[in-house]
Amino acid sequence: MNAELDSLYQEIILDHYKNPHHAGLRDPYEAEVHHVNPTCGDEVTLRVHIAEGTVVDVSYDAVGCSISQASASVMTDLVIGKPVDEAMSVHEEFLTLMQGKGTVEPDEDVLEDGIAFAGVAKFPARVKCALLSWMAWKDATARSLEETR
Amino acid sequence: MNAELDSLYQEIILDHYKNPHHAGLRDPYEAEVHHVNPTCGDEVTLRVHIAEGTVVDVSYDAVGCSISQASASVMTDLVIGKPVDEAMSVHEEFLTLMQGKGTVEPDEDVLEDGIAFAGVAKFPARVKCALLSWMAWKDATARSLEETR
Amino acid sequence: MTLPGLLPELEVIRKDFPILERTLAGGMPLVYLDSANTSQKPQCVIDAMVDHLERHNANVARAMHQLGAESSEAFENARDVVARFIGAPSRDEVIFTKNASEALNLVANTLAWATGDLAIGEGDEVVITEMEHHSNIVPWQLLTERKGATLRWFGLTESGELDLADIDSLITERTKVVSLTWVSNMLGTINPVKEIARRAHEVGAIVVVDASQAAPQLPVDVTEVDADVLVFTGHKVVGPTGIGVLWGKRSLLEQLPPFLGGGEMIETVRMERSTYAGIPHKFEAGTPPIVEAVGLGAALEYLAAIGLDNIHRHEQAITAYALDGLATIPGLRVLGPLDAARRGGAVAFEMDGVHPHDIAQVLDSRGVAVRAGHHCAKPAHARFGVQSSTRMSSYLYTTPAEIDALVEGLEHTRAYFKVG
Amino acid sequence: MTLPGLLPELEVIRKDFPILERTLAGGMPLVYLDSANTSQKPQCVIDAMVDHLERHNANVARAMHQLGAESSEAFENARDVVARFIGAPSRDEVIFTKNASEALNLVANTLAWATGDLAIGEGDEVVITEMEHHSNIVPWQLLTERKGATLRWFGLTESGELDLADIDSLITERTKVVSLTWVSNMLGTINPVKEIARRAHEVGAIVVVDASQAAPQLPVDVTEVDADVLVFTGHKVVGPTGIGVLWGKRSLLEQLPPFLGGGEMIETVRMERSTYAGIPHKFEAGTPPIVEAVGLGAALEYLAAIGLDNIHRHEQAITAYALDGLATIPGLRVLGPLDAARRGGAVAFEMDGVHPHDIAQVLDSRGVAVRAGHHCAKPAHARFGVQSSTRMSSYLYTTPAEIDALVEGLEHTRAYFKVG
Ligand SMILES: Cc1ncc(COP(=O)(O)O)c(C=O)c1O
Ligand SMILES: Cc1ncc(COP(=O)(O)O)c(C=O)c1O
Repeated sequence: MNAELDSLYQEIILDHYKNPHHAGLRDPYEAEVHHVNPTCGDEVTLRVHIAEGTVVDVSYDAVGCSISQASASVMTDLVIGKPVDEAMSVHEEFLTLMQGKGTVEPDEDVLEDGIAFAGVAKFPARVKCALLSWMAWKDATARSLEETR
Repeated sequence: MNAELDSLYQEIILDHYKNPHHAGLRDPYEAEVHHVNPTCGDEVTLRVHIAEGTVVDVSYDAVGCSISQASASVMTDLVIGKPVDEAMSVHEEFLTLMQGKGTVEPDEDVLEDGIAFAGVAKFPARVKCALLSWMAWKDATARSLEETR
Repeated sequence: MTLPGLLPELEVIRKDFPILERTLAGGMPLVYLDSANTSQKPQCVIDAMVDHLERHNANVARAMHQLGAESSEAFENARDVVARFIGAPSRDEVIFTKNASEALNLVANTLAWATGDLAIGEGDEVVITEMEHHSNIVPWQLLTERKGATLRWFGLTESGELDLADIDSLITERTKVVSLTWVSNMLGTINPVKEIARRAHEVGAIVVVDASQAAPQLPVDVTEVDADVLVFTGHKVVGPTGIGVLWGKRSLLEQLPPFLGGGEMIETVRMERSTYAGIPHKFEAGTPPIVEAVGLGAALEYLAAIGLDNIHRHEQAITAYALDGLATIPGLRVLGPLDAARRGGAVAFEMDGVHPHDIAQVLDSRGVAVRAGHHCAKPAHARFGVQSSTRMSSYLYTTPAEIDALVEGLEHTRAYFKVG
Repeated sequence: MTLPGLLPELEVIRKDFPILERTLAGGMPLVYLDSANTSQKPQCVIDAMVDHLERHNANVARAMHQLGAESSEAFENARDVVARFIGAPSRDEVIFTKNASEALNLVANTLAWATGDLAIGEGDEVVITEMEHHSNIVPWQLLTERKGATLRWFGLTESGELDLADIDSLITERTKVVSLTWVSNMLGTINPVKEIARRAHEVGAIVVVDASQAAPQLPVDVTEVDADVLVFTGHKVVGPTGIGVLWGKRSLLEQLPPFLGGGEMIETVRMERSTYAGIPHKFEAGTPPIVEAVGLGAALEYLAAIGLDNIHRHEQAITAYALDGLATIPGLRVLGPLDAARRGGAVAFEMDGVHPHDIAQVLDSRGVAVRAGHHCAKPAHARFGVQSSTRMSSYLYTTPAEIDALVEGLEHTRAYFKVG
């Protein structure tokens, strides 16, 4: 029965969970959002700093399970430093993976550590956990673009 | 299949239905009530005239099925001219018969033509029809007693 | 006997409905002609519910375990099935209620608390029709009384259709809501919903369509009919009791305040204040009708497999045959349109000299189940000067032989009551 | 293994519940410890529903034919069963709703439109508690916000009980309603409902008791507990979804304005105005949950046959055993009272270093179904400074061996996440 579990809790995920990257809230930022998973109560407060079309920083304070925490950590690795467009398309790719019910083959070149979440797609109840911080990031990014327009 | 039906539609009932006794609204009266069977829409407007503790007159205008019409007719026969107390106890007896699901043996000395309704008690959906005018009479009587107090 | 338009596999379809094999008192076979009141259930619906209760039962959304995932998937799958059945642009616009009545009340009740554009007050008007089911009258009476607004309504023509002559003076700039039935449960009339919706939208009113009698027998497409809200009830579409459907346009549903509070309709709750979830959950407080949704999903898939066009043709064929049969009874008057092509399958009638209760009773002694009373449409009865009527209503399992049994039963009733 | 207080026929009882034979992924047998979320259904409940759908299905009240009479009798019989189950002085005081949430909203919503004595406005107060389910918080927030009244609440002690220290300053002449849960679905706490009701009645407030978690496991007597309104939900008392119960004192119910309008809740309807039926029908608009009532009736008879006292003893024995087992896990903290004799069978806990989601996931991989999250009691979680918790909840079919499976699963979880 651990095989099933191991496909969910990949080592990479547990590593990010124990040592999350880019955690904490930092200045400067253009937009801060607060997202909740109503089913379980997991929460994330997330800030985005964008300059000249590039995601300069994403900082966050999150309470939640291993999947949602690790996902926030991996997300920041993937988007920080990227042009907003490119980061958005990584987001799309991650979304597709999560909604694929385990049928989508992840592209390591694009998703890097994010491929570890392929197993999550087979656990419908956990998909929301993996997406919480990504949704918050997308929302905050949209707002900061409006802000700076 | 007519045997079942015949136990419901006794000749006495059909006679009262075709030629209802005491029909129409008359003066004098102390109370007038309007009762409805919400399920089917049958209605009765009923007046009671009581003097010196006796039911002097009961007059009514009713729209409804054979059972409800015949029941109003029989009811007036049974209560008019009786002391209120006695009429009430006839009412009780009729109620017991109707709620007995066909197990109560009616007393012809008390209920007279009312015994024809014994078969109705076996048709739960029709019990309300048989009771409509009785309930109206009880209500009107209570009100006219208050009125004249 | 067969008629053009009848479902070709009628005998096979009847086998799907276990209750149709029942015999009643005196060994009479059941002739069920009360489907507009509630429809019978095919085995596949019952089996889907049993399988859910015996193998997958768990609460939804909240539960993360395997049973919870199975139950949630079955429940949400039913939402997808409903969305397809009515052509909803988005599954999120499909809300499960307990019946059609709750769905109509949900709209009237949330409008009572709405602010801004949607707020209703003095000078505002709600328009309904004289042929509505009580469930599409009383909620609007309560709303208009409570908010000081005015309730107005379309009258009916002698033949039982909406009197549209004064539509332009009835639906005006003051009109905030137009709520009407697509198919009358008493007169059988099919209303020109789309035409009325066009006029209502010209003045900016919300159009609420009561499809309780339409969904069982007509193909329904919410966009095509141009409704803002459309409701129907599970137990009339071969599904179980305890579930109804409210479809509404996303923009409207998002603007309305919440209805019932609690359970899954929240985003976050603090003692001081709560925020609410997005649609559809915003309007689904508490544990939803889970096994009922599973049953409803199976029911709509069953109907869709047979085809709503085919069911509609069947209903028309049976209704035409019934109207012909009823016309042979002296002293019988049908209330509502006499052209089967322009009406639904509920046929209410009066018969001289015998009260509807007594008709229904005699028919029942022969195994023929019809409804007698006002069918929750008192104003429509009042319009035609009758207290109550007898109503026969067919469905996809009804045979011409059952109509024959009705007609013979009516002849017998006249004889029994020595009429004519 | 056996414990004093366990139901003697436990293995026989388990056989009544078909789902308990299920195996899950990897061939794991189901260990269902999520009964406070929803209970499993015995065969007799499923069979009663199937029999109704296959042989007696018809609409109620309105139908005069034999099926209609059978269906109405079955439905109204369920009302009698409920009345007996809760010791209601009159069957007419028993109203069927769709779930407990609707029942609570019905009270709050009708109070919003009430006039006279019952009217609620500025200066008036509603008192709840910090341990309520969202369904007993949000309706009162909506009511007090909309009417300009004030919502107040009992806080909780460190051990998870109501803090009654300031009861006299909380429940005052301004208090119109006191609404509280009998048994907490998160902390398990059994509240001194009667004592609080006494104080509330001294100041003339209405007492609403949420018995959603009490009805499954304690003998309920509405008079004994001195409630004005008491609600519970079908799916937690081994009945189906889609049905809840509202019991209310006749005098109160008669004074409240109607809630949903339509269908059977009327006396007479004219386009201009309607009058309403007496209780219980006044509050049952539209086609009620008929097959659900049949299922609920069978469920309550099943529980009554086993005996609520016996079920309560069983729950206490299992809960005590579970508390002992949980106490052996390092870093595990139970939220709520630690004395099994003073609590219900829902036990929520935290475990250092592993999030509730992850605990539930690991348990699920071993077939053990528990709930993780806020259990619709966010404020109670906030009170104890936690975001979410893991909750195991037992019922009359739970065995000590299943508790062992939970405890082993928790040990395994710690190992899996390399905690401690
Ligand atoms: C204490 C309590 N109150 C109310 C409810 C709401 O019940 P339902 O979801 O059936 O409306 C629940 C269960 O979820 C509960 O545990
Ligand atoms: C036209 C119409 N509207 C509304 C309803 C109400 O449906 P329900 O009783 O399921 O709420 C009915 C059926 O009774 C109906 O025929």
